[in-house]
Amino acid sequence: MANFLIILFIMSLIYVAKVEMVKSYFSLMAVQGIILFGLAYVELKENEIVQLIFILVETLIFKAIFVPIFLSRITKDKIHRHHSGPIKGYYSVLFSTAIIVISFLCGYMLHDELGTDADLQAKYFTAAISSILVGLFIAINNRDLVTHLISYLIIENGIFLLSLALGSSMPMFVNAAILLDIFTSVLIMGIFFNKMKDYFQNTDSSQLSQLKD
Amino acid sequence: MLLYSFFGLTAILSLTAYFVKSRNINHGITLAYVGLMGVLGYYLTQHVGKPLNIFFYCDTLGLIFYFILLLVTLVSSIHYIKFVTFRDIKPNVESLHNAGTIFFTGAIVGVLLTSHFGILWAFMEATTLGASILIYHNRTSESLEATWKYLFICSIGIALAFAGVLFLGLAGQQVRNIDFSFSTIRSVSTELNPVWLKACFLLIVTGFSVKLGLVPLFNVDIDAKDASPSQVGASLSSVLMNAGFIAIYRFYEAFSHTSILPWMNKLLMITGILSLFFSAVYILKVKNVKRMFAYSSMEHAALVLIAFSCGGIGYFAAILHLIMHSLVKASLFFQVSQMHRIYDSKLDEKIGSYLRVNPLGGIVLLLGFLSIIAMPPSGMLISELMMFQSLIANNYWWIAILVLLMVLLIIYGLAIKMLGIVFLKKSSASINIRGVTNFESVIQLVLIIIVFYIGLFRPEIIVQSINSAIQSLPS
Amino acid sequence: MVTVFNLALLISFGVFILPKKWKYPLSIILHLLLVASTTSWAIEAFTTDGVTIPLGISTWSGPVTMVIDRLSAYFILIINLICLCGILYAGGYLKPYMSKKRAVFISLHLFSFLWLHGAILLVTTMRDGIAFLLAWELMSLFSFILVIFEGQKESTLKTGINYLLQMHLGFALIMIGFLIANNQTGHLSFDGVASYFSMQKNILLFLIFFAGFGIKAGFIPLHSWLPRAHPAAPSHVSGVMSGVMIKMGIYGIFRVVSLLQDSLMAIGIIVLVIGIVSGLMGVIMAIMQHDLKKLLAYHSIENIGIIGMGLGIGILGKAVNDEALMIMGLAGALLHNLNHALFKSLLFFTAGNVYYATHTVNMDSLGGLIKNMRYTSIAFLVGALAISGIPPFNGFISEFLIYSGILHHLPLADFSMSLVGIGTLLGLVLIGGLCIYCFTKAFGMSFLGTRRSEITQQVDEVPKGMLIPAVLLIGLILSIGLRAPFFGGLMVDILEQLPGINPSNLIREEISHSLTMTSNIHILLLLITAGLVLIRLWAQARVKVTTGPTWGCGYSAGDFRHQYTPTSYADSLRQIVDPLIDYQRNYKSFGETEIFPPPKTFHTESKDLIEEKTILSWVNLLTRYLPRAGVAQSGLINHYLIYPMLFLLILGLLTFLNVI
Amino acid sequence: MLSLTLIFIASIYFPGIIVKVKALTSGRKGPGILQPWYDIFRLFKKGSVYSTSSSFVFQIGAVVYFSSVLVAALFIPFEENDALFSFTGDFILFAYLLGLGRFLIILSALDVSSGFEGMGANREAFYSLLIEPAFFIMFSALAMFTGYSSFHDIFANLHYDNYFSIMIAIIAGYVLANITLVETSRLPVDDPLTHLELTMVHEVMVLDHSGFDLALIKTATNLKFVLFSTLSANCLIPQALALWERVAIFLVLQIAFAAGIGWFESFRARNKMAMNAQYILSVSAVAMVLIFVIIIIKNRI
Repeated sequence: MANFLIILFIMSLIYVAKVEMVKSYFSLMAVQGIILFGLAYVELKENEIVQLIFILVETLIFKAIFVPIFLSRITKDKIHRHHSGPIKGYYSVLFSTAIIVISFLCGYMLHDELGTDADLQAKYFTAAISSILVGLFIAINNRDLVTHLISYLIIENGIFLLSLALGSSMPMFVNAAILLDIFTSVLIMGIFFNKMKDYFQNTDSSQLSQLKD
Repeated sequence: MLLYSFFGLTAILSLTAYFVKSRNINHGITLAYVGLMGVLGYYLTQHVGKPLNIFFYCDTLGLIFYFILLLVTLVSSIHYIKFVTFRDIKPNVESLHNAGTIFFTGAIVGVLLTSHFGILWAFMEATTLGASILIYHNRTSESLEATWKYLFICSIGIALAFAGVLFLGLAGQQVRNIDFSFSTIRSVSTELNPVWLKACFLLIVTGFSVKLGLVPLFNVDIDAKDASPSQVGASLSSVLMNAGFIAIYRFYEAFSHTSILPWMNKLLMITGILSLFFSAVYILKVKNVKRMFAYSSMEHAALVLIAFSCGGIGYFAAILHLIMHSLVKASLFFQVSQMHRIYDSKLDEKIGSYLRVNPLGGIVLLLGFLSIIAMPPSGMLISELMMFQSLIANNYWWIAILVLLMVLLIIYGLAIKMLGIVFLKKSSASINIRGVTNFESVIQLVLIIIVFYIGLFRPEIIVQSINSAIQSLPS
Repeated sequence: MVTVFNLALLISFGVFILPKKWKYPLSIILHLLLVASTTSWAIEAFTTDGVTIPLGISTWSGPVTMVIDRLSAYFILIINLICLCGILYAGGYLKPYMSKKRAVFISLHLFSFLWLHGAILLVTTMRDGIAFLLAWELMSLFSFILVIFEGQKESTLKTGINYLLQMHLGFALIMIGFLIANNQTGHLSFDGVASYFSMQKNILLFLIFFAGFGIKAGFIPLHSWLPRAHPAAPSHVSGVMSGVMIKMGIYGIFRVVSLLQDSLMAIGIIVLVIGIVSGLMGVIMAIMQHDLKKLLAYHSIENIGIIGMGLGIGILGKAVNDEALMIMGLAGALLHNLNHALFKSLLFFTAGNVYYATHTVNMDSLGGLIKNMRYTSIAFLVGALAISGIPPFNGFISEFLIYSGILHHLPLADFSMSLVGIGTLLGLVLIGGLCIYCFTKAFGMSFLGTRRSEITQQVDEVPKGMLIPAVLLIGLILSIGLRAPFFGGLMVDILEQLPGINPSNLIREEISHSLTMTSNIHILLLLITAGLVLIRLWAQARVKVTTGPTWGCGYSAGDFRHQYTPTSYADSLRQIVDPLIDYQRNYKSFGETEIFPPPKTFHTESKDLIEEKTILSWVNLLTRYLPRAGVAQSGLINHYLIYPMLFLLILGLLTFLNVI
Repeated sequence: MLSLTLIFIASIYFPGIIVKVKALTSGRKGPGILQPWYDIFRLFKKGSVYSTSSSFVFQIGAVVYFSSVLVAALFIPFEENDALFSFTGDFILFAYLLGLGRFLIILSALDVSSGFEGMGANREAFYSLLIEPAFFIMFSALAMFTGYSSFHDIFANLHYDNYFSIMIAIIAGYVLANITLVETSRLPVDDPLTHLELTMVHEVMVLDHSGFDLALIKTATNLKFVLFSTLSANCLIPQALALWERVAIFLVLQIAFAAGIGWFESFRARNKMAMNAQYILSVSAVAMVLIFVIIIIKNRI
């Protein structure tokens, strides 16, 4: 089950690389949220109920439902197609594939550093790293603010996967704080994003370059 | 318990400050908050070295930085009062700014006092949010851009840092199921798997570099200090820098008794030298005074890391340097806001013969210049001397020469611009004399004179507290 | 006395508060306080063998104590004398600025002048590393502020910054030297250096110190700040800087040399060669200048070179343990410090008078001042004769000591040493001849003949107050010339106290004998001259003495344009030293079809080839190409994410491959 | 005192002989031996004209020039301890005293603001700068050779025992003779009889001097001439002989020297100005040869 979901997640990453329409990003985010929920569910089946509810909130409510809707709300008018960066079309797909291969290599190399149930952890690990790197790659490759937000969320997903993989034993309210942080940062980014739209009619970040030396 | 109530009060006060639109009450709240910090400070002095509760404790380093925070916050809020009287600021902007100040300060207090890596991370994120509010103060396109960049890059950096924390968790989990408090990690650090510790530290340095304003994430930090009002720039380059340093320091200290110590030192050294190089390049290049000061903060952070990575007396030098840099750089940024009032420009070719226009301010700028280029009587001379001492003690000859060269270039760049501002007669300068207020300059002068005092007379209290702060590090 | 010293430095802050007209008197009083306290200590140190005075404050290296041995005391006396003359002179020189400049500039200037005095005093008396370094850097700092007194001019400010940077470099070198010693011995002080020398090879550490102190002293090729800073500074500052401040470099080198243990031969040769080169290049460059103060600045380099030669042969004397060579060399070097301080400050003050009266120091437009400024020109003439090492003045005495040291050694020298000796001798002779060449030019062109440009304003003698220091200095210059044995003995007493030097009575006899003869001859010379003057008066009283126009060799319409100019005077030398200087002529030659040519201009300048080759080329390279590396701050946010990614990947890879 | 008297005696007939010889070689009868001194005495009695642009420096220039040469004369020894002053390195003071005179004469030339005299002053300074090394090298070489470094001791200990030292004597004599020619500005460096100011060195400097001052200068020049010739004579006269023999040889040598100069000058043209620097430097080079000869003799190599 977990393996299947991980494969799915990685496929979604490849798909992210070739997205043309901003809308499809949002659906993709929702999909990833659901996948993450599935993974979390598989991981924490036998844990206590509070943890479960928390995960539920974090993944389904927040990642899968709130964020996509929020984003589609703030970008509803006239932003359909994002400005793709210097690396276009299938090249970017090739890149993200390469990144995924690299992260597989990483997972393989670090396999024996991992302790108990290394095999499963290695898979999570691979997915997480590839997600973070792909997120960074997208952010670097695109000049569009929405895409930047998306890439941030992808990186956050990767980190969530990492936390699953490493089964980190953070205290409850630290998790809460983390969730809150992500939440607020997305919120504030959204707000600024709106202001940005008012200021510079479209959302090409190359306009945000008056501060430089 | 008092600590929790402090954080609670922070939240309440910042909310009230946000909703109250009356100017006087607003500033009153800020000052009241500073008073509250004073109370907490007294409480902390009683509990040095003791855990305050499960997630917080107060060590000497935290205390030192706490009092610097107190001082800088006090001064900057006073300056903000002056600031709003000179600019016509909308009440809602002002109240948001005060709320942000309180929130930001509270977050930094959390960073300084926590004893838990997770919470450290959480408060770091909080500082980002608070800072972004402060940066957005001017509501110009510049500030908007700076805020966006700062927020975005910081969030990614913070995310990477969190990945680092998770690696630490992985390492801990392999030993036995442990919590993330400094003491626990330090006690078991020798058993932890060095690979994960390295991964953790690498990601932490990368993520928090944005707070210290170092390579690889320095860019947005510079922009933020440029586009925000000067007193915000002051706190960003003094207290936030300290916070970033203490964050890295916590991890370093926890791992410092393991086999990866040399590796960590090398990593910090590389980071420091890269940052020094870029700061030198840009100080030679920039035209904008605030950006120049931002780059000089970057330079000093780099020097701190270089000294710190040498170990031994370098630890002492690093912390001493941070203390003094916070005071000097804060006062310089405050002075910049006055210059901006007088000349209505941040470009150095439009600012000239400042000593003639505003003698006291000119003196402040001159002394500040002497301080940041580590000329006596500035104490930075002492800390840089110690830095070179530690470099030579480790036989890092080439690094010493490189650092010397870079520092000379930086001094050249700073001198050309700052002394030009102080003395040169610039034709393109348009002067509005009513911006001159000696009151502010006197405050800044006091800050600089503290640094001179430290440099000349070696105050015992500071020496002892630094020594006790670094005693847990390997000698 | 300690309280007096501290109080003087403390009250100095009052300069900022006082109203404008009280600032100068206050600073004079404070200078006097400093002079009184330190002079008393110095004299005590001469009578006893050394005093230590705790100042009652403590810095990062513990309590600050002044340790005054005879060497320090000697320098203290020089410092006090020159600084006092400087501040006395400043009173007149600053008068025009008092009204022009804002109060803060005046007070900053006076404050810095006082603290420069104090800092130099501290430099000579601190033995502990950190205190010494602090004092050293304070000295550089305040001299820098004094240099940029005219800081509103861009050229002046640039010069000042250049100066500041070079001083900082020197400071860094000295600091590293101390730290190396500290690293080995655990003492960050001159004692630490001494014990390092007894443990390790000396030459490396010595060279580091020599470079550090040499920048301050202005040895070629570390000299490039000097000919820029001195002309830029006001004259009393140039006088003090060139008179005492650059001597601090010599002082430091003396200290370090006195601690040396091994590889003396190599060190001696190095110092000697650098000294000879500095002396020759200094005076050659001086001859090429048009700017009077720049000419004097280059002469400072030349005199530092002479001191270096004395020092070098002194070290060599220690190496081949020939006492005469060692003592006479070192004594000559020491005495030349005093001499140079005297006549160089005298010359700078008189040059300042010229600037005060004519508002220019460009020799091409000067001339004939001797008629308007009689006393100034007499003072300058004395200074010129003294600096050219011409009897009966003081410059000759110190050079004579160095000469006679070499002459004592030559008969028993081996091959290499005899070559070294002859080389040094040759160097000194050439320097002497070039000095005569240079100062006949300097004096003749700026004071004799007639004015070389249309007289714009009436030139008058400066106020009497500005001549007082000159009188004082001339008195001392003559007294050294006529009382040489006393001063020679004094030098030997000073050297006696340094470790590893104990002069025998034989050498004392020798020195005092030859110096006594010299002084007697000087007196005789003066007497004969006076007698001849009387005879001449008597003779001319009995015949007809008239005045007429200068014999123009048949051409009667000559005017000031027909005079020799500084450039043409220097030209015959320029032709043989051409490869050593970067000489440039800027003019437009006559076109073939120009029947009625318009007025043309002709301008020559000689740049400092050594400076250009050693320093400027590198600095320009760095400052021009480094900013081009600034591509990181592109302003595009997606670039900003490349750096962390690269950072993570590269460092992760390096870690994985165990490179770091 | 003997040396002084000899110097004065020599200086009386020295210039006359040169003039006489030149006249005879050019087929003229020529003036009497003492004619130059008659001129000088006449000048002493004459009044003088001063340039309007001159100052007190011009007035004292000649006096200092003369007195410096006079004092320098007191250093010259002839026999056992008869030099008034003799101490280690006295030849340095000797040279620097002449330097003092030169300094002042140059200044007084510059004082009259005449282009010609400025040119002369410049040349004087330049040539003396170039010739001084020769003098110093030569005497320090002799110091190396004899082991003493004062005129008197040097000459007292010049023993020409082997042929090498004869070589020394020859070279030293040659160098000193050349130094004399340059210092007193005779041919081939300077032609005192030329009538074109542009080619003069020493004469053009004193164009504006007249009466007493001019007389002083001429006297000083003659004196200087004899000083140097005495030095070269001291190099050549063996110390072993009896006093009267040496005095005789001295006088003969002086006459021969003067005659030689006259002869030389009447058959040799002046150098091109550009050639002078090279010519003078070559003298110093020859002096350097002396050093190496001595290093070889003393086998220090």
